[in-house]
Amino acid sequence: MSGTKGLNRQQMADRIAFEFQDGWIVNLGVGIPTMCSNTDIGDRDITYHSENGVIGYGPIAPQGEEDLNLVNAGGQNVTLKAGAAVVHHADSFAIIRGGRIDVTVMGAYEVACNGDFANWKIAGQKGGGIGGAMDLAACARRVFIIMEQTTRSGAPRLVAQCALPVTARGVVKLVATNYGLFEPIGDGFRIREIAPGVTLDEVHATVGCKLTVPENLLTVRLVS
Amino acid sequence: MSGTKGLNRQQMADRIAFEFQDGWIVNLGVGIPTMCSNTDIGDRDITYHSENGVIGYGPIAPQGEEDLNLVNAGGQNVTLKAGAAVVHHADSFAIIRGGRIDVTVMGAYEVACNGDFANWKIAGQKGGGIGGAMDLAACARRVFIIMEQTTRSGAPRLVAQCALPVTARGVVKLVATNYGLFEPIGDGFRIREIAPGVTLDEVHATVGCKLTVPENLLTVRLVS
Amino acid sequence: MTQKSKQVGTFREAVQDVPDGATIAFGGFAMPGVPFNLIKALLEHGAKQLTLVANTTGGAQQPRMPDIGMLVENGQVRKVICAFTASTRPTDVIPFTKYYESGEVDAELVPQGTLAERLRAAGAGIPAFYTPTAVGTELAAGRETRVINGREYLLEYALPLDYAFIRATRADASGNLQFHRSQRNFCPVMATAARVTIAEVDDHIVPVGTIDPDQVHTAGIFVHRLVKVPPAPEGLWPTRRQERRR
Amino acid sequence: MTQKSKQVGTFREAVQDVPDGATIAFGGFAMPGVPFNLIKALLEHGAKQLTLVANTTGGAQQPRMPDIGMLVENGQVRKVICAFTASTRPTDVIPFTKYYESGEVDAELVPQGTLAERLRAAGAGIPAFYTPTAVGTELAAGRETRVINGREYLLEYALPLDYAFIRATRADASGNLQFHRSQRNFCPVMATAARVTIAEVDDHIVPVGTIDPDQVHTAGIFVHRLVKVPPAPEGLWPTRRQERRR
Repeated sequence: MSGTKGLNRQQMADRIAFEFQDGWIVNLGVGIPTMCSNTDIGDRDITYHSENGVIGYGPIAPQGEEDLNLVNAGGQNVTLKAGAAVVHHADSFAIIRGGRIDVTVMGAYEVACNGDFANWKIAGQKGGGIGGAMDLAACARRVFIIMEQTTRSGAPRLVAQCALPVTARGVVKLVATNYGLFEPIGDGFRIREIAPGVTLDEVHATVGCKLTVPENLLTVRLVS
Repeated sequence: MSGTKGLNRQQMADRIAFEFQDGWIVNLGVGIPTMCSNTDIGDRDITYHSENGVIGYGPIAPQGEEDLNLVNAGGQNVTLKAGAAVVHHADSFAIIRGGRIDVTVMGAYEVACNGDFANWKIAGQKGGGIGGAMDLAACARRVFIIMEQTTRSGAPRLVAQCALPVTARGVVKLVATNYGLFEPIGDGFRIREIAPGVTLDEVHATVGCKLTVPENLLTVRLVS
Repeated sequence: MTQKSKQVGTFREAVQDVPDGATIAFGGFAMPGVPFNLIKALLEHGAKQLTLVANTTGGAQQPRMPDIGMLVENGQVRKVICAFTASTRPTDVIPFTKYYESGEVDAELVPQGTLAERLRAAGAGIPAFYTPTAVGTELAAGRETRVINGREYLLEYALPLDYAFIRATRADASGNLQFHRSQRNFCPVMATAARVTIAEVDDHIVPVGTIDPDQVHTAGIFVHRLVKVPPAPEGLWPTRRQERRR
Repeated sequence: MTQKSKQVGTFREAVQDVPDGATIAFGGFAMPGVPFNLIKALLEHGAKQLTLVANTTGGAQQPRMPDIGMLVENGQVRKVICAFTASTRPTDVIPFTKYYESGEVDAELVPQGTLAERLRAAGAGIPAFYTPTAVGTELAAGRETRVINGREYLLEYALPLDYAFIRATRADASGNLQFHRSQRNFCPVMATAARVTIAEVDDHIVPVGTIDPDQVHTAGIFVHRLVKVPPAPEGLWPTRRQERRR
C-alpha cells in the first residue's frame, strides 16, 4: 500500500501550505487539507476560510479549550485568528462563487492530466458526498489536491482520464501525494518534486499516464 | 384645485393606517405614506419596514434628537421601536420580493380601475424615479395608494386606464384620496367612504371611469 | 404596542402542527446549529411523508445525536435534499444508505453552495438563477444550461420550505436571533425560505429591545416560535467531537 | 502573522489609481452611507468616462453635499446606473436632468431592489437571475422573460464593479466594517461586487481583533482601503435633513 511510503499526512499538508502566498484566502477541505492550518509558513498572512462561514480561523483548538459552536469544514473545533469574521452559508458560498478564494485544497479519488478530478462519488455507489466541493472546484482561482499516490489496491490515482464522476473539469493546478508534487500538463503529469525515500521508478510505476520529469528533479521541500 | 377640499394629508394617511391589521409588516413610501407611522392605531402591533433595511421604525425623531444615520424611505430621521433590526439593501429587498410585506403604501399619479397604477415617470420626461416602487408593487401582498383626487389642473387620477407608464399591473387594492376611500373593481371604482365636506356629485365629476356607490355610503372614518 | 412573545413552553408544542407531507429544513453544519431538540420532538410527533432539507443525513459520528437519518429510520421521510447522501469514504457506511439503496426513501443530491443559494433565492423571491457550480458533471446531465459572457452556467430553482428548524444562541421575545460563531451556517437562510421558522435557543429568551438592532443576525419577522433549550440531560447540547468510525 | 493595516492617510491617496473608464458604485440612501469625502476626492482627481452606480444622482436636497450629479457636471461621467434618474415631482428638477436630456450622459434606470440584487449577484458569482419586478412595465419591453410556476419573471444580469466607495462607522485595520443603523444600506453588497472597495470611516480605525467576529457587517476580505473621516469642516459629515425645494 502506497500510503506507507514517502510523505506522511502532515508532510503532504505542509508541502501544499508552503505554496500559499502572502495575502491569500485559502479554503481547506475535509481530511488532510484541514491539516494545512497547522503548518507554520512564517510571516505570510493567510486567511483560512471554511464553507460554513468562518473567515480567518487558525489551528485546531487545544483539548479542553474548544468552542463547541466553532468548527472547520471537517467538523473539528478550531480557533479564530484576530480579524476573523463569521457569515452565514449563502454569504459564505457567495465568497466562493464570487471568486475570492485564492486556492481551495481538497482530497480526491482521481486526478486526470487534463485537470479534471473526482472526489464525490465512489464507484457503484448510489448517491454521494459533494459538500462544497463542486462550488469550490468551479469557482476558486486555483485547485490544489492532496491524496495518496495510489488506491489501497495499488491502482494509480494520477490518471489519463477520470473513471469516476468528476467534481469539476480542467481545474486542478497542483497535486501533492505521498510520492511527490505533480502538475497536470494536458498530455500527462509533470513531477516537480519527489518525496524522500521514493525512487523515480516507483513514481513511473504508479502514474497512470505520461510522466514528465524535469532535468533537475528536486526533493520535496519540507521547511517553509 | 382638489387638494384643498376634503381630507388633509395626515387624514389620508390616518385613514389608510386604520386598515393595518395586528401583526402586519408595512412598507411606507415617500411623501404622505410615511405619515402613517405617526398615526395612533391603538394596540395593534405593526412593524414598519423601510427599503433601506430598517425593520421596526416608529415616528419621526423629535428635533434635536435625530440619529443622522437613521432614515425612512423619504430620508427623514425616524426613531426605532423596541425589537427593531437593520439589514442591508439586498436583504431588505429579499424581504420585499420574498412576500413578507403585508401592505405597501405609495403615492401615485394615476390608478386604473383594473388595479394598474403609475407613479414613476412624468409625461414627456426622459428617465424617471422608480426607487423601490416596482419591487414593492410587484411583490407586496397588498398595494394601497394615497394621492390627491385630481391633478393640479383638475384631471382625474382615478381612471379607466393609465396614460402614463405603469409601475405594476393589477395590484392596487385600495386608494385613499382627499375625496374618500376607493377600491378598483375591474370595470370601475367602488367608493367605500366619502370625505366630510365632499358631495357625491363632486366625486362623480372627478372619477374618470364608472363609479359604484354602495347603498349606505359611509363618511370617512377618522378615529381608529 | 402589544408585542406578543413568540416563546412556547415545549418542543412538543412547537412542532405539533407539522402536517404529513411538509417540507422541513434543518440548520446545522457538523454539530453547531443543529436543532437536536426539535428533531427529537419531530421523531416523537410522527408526521410522515416528509421532505427534509439539510447539509447531511447524519449518522457519521459517535455518539450519535438526533439527525435526519433517524427520521428516515423512523419511517417518516419521503425524500431528503442534501449535500451529502453517502459517505465519501468507502469504509464508512452511514445509516441513510441502506434506506436509499433499497428505495424506501428518495434523495436529491445538491452541491452545498447551490443548496444554500436555492434557499436564499426562495427567501428572496428569486424563482431561479444561474450558477457555475456542477457544470460538466453528472449532476448537470440533461439539465438546462446557458452561456453568459462566454462561460457555461446551470439553471437552478428556488427551494421554498414549509418549516425551518434552527438553533440560535440568543433570542428576544419578538424572535430576533443571534448565533454564536459557526452555529450560524444555514440557519439564517433557511429562516428566510420558510413559512414557519422554529428556533431552539441556548440562552434564556430576553425582553424585546435587549438586542442591538445593528447586531441582529436573523430578524424576528422571519421567526415564529422560540423554545429555550433546558439544561442537559433534559435538553440536548452539542458535544465534543468524537473521531469518525474508520 | 504580519497583518498590514489597510488604512491610508488621505482621500486623495485612496482614489489615486482610479483609471478613466472605471465602473464605480457609491453607497448611500439619502444621507446615511454616502461617501461624501471620497466623492469630493474623485471630483478633484478628475478621472473621466466613468460609469457610476448609486441609488440616485443626487441634488434634490439643500444644502447640497457631494453627489454623483456633481461628477456629471464636472464632465467625468459617461453613464449612470440608478433607481432615480429624474425627480418624481414635476416641480423638482434635479441637476442631472439637464445633462441627460441633452445627451451628454447616458443613464440606465433600474428598480432599487433589482439594483441591489444585481450587485449582490455580481458579488455572489451568480451571472443572472429571474425577478418579478418590472414585469409588464416599460422597463421590461423587448426583454427576455420566463414563466416559472405560472408567474412571469424578468431575466436580470449581475452588475460587477471596479470600485465601491462606501461609508462605515467602525473599521479594524484588516478592513472588517460595522455600519450604524441605515448607514448600512447598499454598502455591504457594493463591497462584495467590487474588485476594490474603499471605505471612509467615521470612528478611528481600531486594532485587528477589536471587533467581535460575530458582529462584523462586511468582512475585511472585501475591503481594500480605509480612510478616517476628519472632523468638520475638513471632513464632510451627514447633516440634518432640510426640506426639499418645492
